[in-house]
Amino acid sequence: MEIFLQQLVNGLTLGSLYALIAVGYTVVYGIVQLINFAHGEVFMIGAFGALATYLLLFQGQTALWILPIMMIGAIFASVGTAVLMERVAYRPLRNAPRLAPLITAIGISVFLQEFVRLFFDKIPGTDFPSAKAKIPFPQIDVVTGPAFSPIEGVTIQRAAVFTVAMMLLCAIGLWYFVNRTKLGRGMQAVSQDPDTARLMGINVDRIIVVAFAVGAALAAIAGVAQGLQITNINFKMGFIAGLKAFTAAVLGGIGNIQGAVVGGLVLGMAEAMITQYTGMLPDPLGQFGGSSWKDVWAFALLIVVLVFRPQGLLGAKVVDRA
Amino acid sequence: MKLALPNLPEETRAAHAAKGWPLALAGSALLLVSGLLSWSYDPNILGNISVAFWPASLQLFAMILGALGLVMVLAHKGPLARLGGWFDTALGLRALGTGSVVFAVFAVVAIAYEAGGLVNVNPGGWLALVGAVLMTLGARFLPQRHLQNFAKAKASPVVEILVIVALMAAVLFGAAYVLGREDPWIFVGFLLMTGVLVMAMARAGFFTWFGHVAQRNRKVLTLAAFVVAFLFPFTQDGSDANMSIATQVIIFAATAIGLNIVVGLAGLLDLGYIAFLGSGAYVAAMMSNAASATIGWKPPFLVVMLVGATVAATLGLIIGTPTLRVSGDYLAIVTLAFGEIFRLSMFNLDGNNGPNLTNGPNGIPGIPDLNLFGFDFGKPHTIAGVELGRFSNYYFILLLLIGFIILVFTRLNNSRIGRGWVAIREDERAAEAMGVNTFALKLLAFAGGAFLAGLAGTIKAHQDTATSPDQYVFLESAFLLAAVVLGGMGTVAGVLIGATILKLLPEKLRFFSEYRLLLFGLLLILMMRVRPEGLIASKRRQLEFHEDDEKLAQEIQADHLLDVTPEAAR
Amino acid sequence: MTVIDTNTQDRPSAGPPGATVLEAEKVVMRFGGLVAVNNVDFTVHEGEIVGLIGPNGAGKTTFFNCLTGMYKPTSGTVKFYGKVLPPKPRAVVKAGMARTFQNIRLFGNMTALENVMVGRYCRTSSGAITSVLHGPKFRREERESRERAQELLDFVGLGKSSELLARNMPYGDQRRLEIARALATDPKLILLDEPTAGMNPLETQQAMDLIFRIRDQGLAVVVIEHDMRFIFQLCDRVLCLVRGEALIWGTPGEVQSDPRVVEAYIGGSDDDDEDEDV
Amino acid sequence: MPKRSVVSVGATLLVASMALSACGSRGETGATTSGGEGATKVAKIGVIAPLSGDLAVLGLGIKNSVDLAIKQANESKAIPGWTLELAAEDDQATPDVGKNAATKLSGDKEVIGVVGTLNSSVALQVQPVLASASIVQVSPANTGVSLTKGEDAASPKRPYATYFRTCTNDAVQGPFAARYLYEAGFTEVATVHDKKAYGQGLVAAFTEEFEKLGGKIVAAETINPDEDKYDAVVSAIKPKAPKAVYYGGEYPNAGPLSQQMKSQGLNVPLMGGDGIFDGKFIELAGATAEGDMSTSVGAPTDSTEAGKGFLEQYTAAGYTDPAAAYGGYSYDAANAIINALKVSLKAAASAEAARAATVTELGKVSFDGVTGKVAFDEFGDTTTKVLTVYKVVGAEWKAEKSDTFE
Repeated sequence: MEIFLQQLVNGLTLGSLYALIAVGYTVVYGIVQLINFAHGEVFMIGAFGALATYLLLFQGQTALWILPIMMIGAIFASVGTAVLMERVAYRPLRNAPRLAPLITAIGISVFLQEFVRLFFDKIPGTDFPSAKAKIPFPQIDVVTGPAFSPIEGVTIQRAAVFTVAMMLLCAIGLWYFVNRTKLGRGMQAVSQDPDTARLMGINVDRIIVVAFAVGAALAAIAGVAQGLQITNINFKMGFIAGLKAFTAAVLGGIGNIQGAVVGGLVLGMAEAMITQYTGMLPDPLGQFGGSSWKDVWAFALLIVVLVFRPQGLLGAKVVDRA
Repeated sequence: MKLALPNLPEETRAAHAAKGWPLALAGSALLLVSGLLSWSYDPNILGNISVAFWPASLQLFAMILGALGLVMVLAHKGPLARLGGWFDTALGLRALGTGSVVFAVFAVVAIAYEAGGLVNVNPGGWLALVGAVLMTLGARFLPQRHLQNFAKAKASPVVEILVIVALMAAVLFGAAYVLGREDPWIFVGFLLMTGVLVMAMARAGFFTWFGHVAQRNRKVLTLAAFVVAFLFPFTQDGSDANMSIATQVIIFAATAIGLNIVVGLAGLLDLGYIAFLGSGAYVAAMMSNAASATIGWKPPFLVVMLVGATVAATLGLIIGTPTLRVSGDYLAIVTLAFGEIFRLSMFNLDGNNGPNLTNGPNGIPGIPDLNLFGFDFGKPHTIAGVELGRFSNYYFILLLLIGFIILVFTRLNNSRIGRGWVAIREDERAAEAMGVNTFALKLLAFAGGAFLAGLAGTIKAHQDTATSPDQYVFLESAFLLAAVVLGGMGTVAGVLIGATILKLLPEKLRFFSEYRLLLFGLLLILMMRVRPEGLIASKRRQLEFHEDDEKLAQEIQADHLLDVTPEAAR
Repeated sequence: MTVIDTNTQDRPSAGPPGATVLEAEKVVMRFGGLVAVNNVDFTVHEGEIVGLIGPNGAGKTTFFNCLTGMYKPTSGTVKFYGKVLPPKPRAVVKAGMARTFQNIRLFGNMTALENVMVGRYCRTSSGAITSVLHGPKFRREERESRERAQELLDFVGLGKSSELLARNMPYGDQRRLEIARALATDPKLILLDEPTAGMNPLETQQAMDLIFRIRDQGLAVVVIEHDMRFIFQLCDRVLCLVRGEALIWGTPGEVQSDPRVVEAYIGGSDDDDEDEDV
Repeated sequence: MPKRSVVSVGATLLVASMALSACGSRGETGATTSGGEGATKVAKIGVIAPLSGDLAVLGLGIKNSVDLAIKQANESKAIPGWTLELAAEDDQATPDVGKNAATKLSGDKEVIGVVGTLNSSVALQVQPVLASASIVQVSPANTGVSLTKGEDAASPKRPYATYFRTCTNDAVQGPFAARYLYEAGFTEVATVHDKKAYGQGLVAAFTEEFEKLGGKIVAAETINPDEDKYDAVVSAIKPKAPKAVYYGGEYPNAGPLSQQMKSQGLNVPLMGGDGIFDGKFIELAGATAEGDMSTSVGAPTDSTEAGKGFLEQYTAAGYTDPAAAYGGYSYDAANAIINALKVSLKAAASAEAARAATVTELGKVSFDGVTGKVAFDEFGDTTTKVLTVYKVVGAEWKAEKSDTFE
């Protein structure tokens, strides 16, 4: 039972992280039908943005009030990157054949990883460590530090609480933004029918930028959460996380914001449970379980969902992605 | 692609037309002569360019540029005017002039950088720059020509074949020369010169004509290309270093051509293609005589090749089945996930997690060299007085392989199956309504491409002497896709060039190896922005990426017209 | 469109009707709550040209798609030479039923000849291995396909445009090319979806001649058209669909003189254009 | 498009060269001596190591140390009639690149020996290339057992006669750690490794010895080195209540693992091999790294007189990069080759002709190096088996105990 509860906690934490990133895929996809493959890198840059803010302003300090400022730094870096990539790389390709944006996205992904790897320590006026190896992430009082154990045998990391809390906060904020603000309603209109929306006087270009920015902001928060949780960051952290988050978005129904959150949580939970319980299967099946195979199972899940239920759990905007 | 200088207004050009020709002539001559003078005092840099009347490296390149300039000037007006009736020498000279300026500036910078300051540049170097500038100026004043239709240009077959042979010989000589250069400046200088030459000749229309010639003499061209490729190891003077790179280029290119079936012909995006190369390599490794090989059965290598390719093709079928239900971006993601599953499985099947097949992350090392019909690939052999090392041996067998793969590609492309693929790419529902078995054809594309990659993989395992999961990461799939996209989808020549660029340049330009991936990412983004159809695009693809470009459509139509009368075209 | 005073006398006469080619019984097609086709009966005989008319949104193309296996009817049967075909376009083509599309769907970046050769796909069978080896079967089939395709291009009057890219051809030629591509599948029945849409009177006349010539080759033809004059000149029998139901099913004369047809057309003319091609 | 970028790059370079020319002067040559001493023949010692990328610090230390040994040999005219030169190649810590580097070196007729590689995985690909050209290879850092003993641990067979190493291998390091832990009272231990040759081999050797001593392995887990989160593994180990965790792998994973263990309430020390003996480990593991342990081959370089002398000479020679973990071993490796060359080159007509003789001679080398006695057994392994246990004290590695194994 403790094991189950422990994995529930692990799954919830992991799932919250996936959910935060998955929203970025889903929002952009819902509006421009583009799989922004480089979104994982936006997440990574968020983590580095937070680190840079910390190193520039607060090196050596651990007070809690620093955290919101780090998050602002993270959001600044992520949103800047996302908006820039939309403007420079994606927008000119809006009417190009579908292969073009996808390949561009791969290019951006590689470029951003390498850019951080090569130049993080060369930013003028700073004394940052080289990003060629893992960099320790700052530890902040209250949200990091010793784990607590509400039930015997179940430990909860403080950073995990932070992650889940941020996910809930963001989900509520996002719901409010989409349903209660003018911009948010504009986004909904564009995702329903861009041409009509344009005729109604909505600036579609602006809405698309907003979609990228919203996704990036959430990814930035995920980046900070990830840094606090595993206490180090590196330039490669975006690839697998992005792929998993995409899986989550598809699982929930891509284009559907609630779907992304649900998909993230389901995927996180599934991963934790698969790790725990497939390993307990009798041999030879048990050999294919445990943490070594969990990514294989996650990807297999992705394929199965794409093939048999491409509209995801909650249904997607576009059912047949032909 | 155009050089950035704006064209002169017609009036200005007309007013100065008379000055153009002598200026261009003087420029070309100066460029030619400059190579004979000393370019620097320092004898230790850039392969000694300090001695007069003994041109080396950069000087030689300048002379070649000058010589082409001279030919073009004389073809514009003068003894070679008959040639000028066919080629647009003015456009060609403009490109050549601008390119030569870039080259001369590059040379001057190279000298200044290597020897420590511009003071070290001798008159020869400056003269080259002056010559290039004069040529550019002159060319700008030259009037453009009205050209004749190349379709009607029927040179004697002997001349045509001679041109093919000369071009191929130039390719062979150039490749051997450039691969022998250790100095990155000279290496880049040579590439620059080649680029300028190709650009100038393309602008003059040479390659349009050559295209027609190639069409008429396809067999000769193919044969010549293979003879050149076959002769290449003999130019390496027994050294295996370049052959090692060459083998990697071929394996990469062979796999990319397989991928081109899936992406270029059938229009299905595959982001996990490296897994097929990997499965071939793993099968060969597991069935080899390596100490850690995990399968006891050791059949002859030809059987191993078949088994490896069949395993790959089976995986291809499995990866292909979702195409029944998903397509487009979703299919790309499915293939990506398959690729990751392959890598992780190879990583995990080490006896700790699952049966021991692959030795996990350590891979299978110590794969012995091939031994076919008593021919030991590990030992150097001496043929015609030239010692050919281990990699040369592999080079030859890989040459056979890529020849086979090119044959399969072109023949499938020109069959009902190839037409079916293109139809699916163009409009899948219409293809189906016309009786094309779309699902079976898509499966065939996946399985066929995978089969070819699997074949390449079996040889790769022996050539590498080891396999490990980290050779088959997503980035490698991206590289393969990039080779296809960079070179041009749906064409063989394009993929060959793309593969060569992506594999050769990082090897030769080690100083930027740190920035290799950064530039790779940038290249992908820029390619999609500027020239999404690739360097050598199939005309069809070019159209797809430029839906609105009416002029291009007309050009292509004109190309297709050939002998069709205007009335028929309406 | 509302003018239906067509002279139906001087059309080339068809021979006596032959065996039944296509027989649809009580075909119903529902999309959710919407009944697009309701209880329609329909037969086509050998050597016959049958017209399908009706105002916009009447369900003509949907009915077409039911006949050609693009849709599986909700209920009712479609028999081709007495057999129910599986609802797969490929099987339908193979059995001998070919079609064109309302919005032209050519393979734009293939040449005219290649487009027609794609139509030969289902009548050839060289596999990958034969194709690579250039075996005798492959060479024979390839030669025959090429010859047949060229023959068909000549037949529809595009013999000299075989090397043009389909997307660069004039509109009328694209329509004819689509017909040639459909004919390349060696059909016994060809279904033409608005073959004269957007054509000028001269081109329409040429299209009519072409359809007669196709009929004269022994094929049965089904035509969807808006142009009444065209339909009544062309067809042996006409089915008029209104709101998914068969309004009248008879000879051009009968249909033409039925007042309900005129009424249906006037009443339905402000509907949106039906855009449910496939 | 390529052209346009060339234009802009060219323009930038032009500006740069203008700047250069201000301080440049005519005739200033960048090249080194060509000719000059006339009669001496040239033999080259190659280096294959990561000179760029993540592990460049270690690689540059190797290159510089070899360079130092070569310079000293040339100054003292150790081999009359011959001048030694350095031929360094970057392997980027990647097998494929390393293989190309080896091919390039073996094509150079003047290359007679190679120091390298850093990574065992690269060595696997480099070995056959150098062996086929009879070029002797001495690694200062490979600890993979199979490199000298072959794949089959039960019946060791040396795969390549040209391969030697100056550091000990994992078959010694693992048991050494097992004894230390057992004697220190950690009788129940969980093991974790990253499935790579190094980590897996280390844990296997550790486990065998530890169980032989009577200790108990309570859990044996693996991680995927590409991953950052180890909560699955920690969750699996924690209920078994081990007194310590022995980790086979390298510091980029070990640091976070140590940190995550402790933040999830598994407060026991982590111990590893020389792969985690790096300052970066402590940085990544954070404040909770206190008490974690590692073993490393040899005595600490700065703990012996010879070692200190080497470090002084190294600094005096003006290298900007530190000698790093493998500097001393590289210096000894280069000197081992030079010692062999003293005999093999004596009567040789060319470097290429002396390659085979050098292999034989290297097997017989025996001298006192900066890391201890340098000599090789019949497999090419070093005969010196000194190891040291280090412990994190006050966020630094402190030598705890040095000993000779068996």
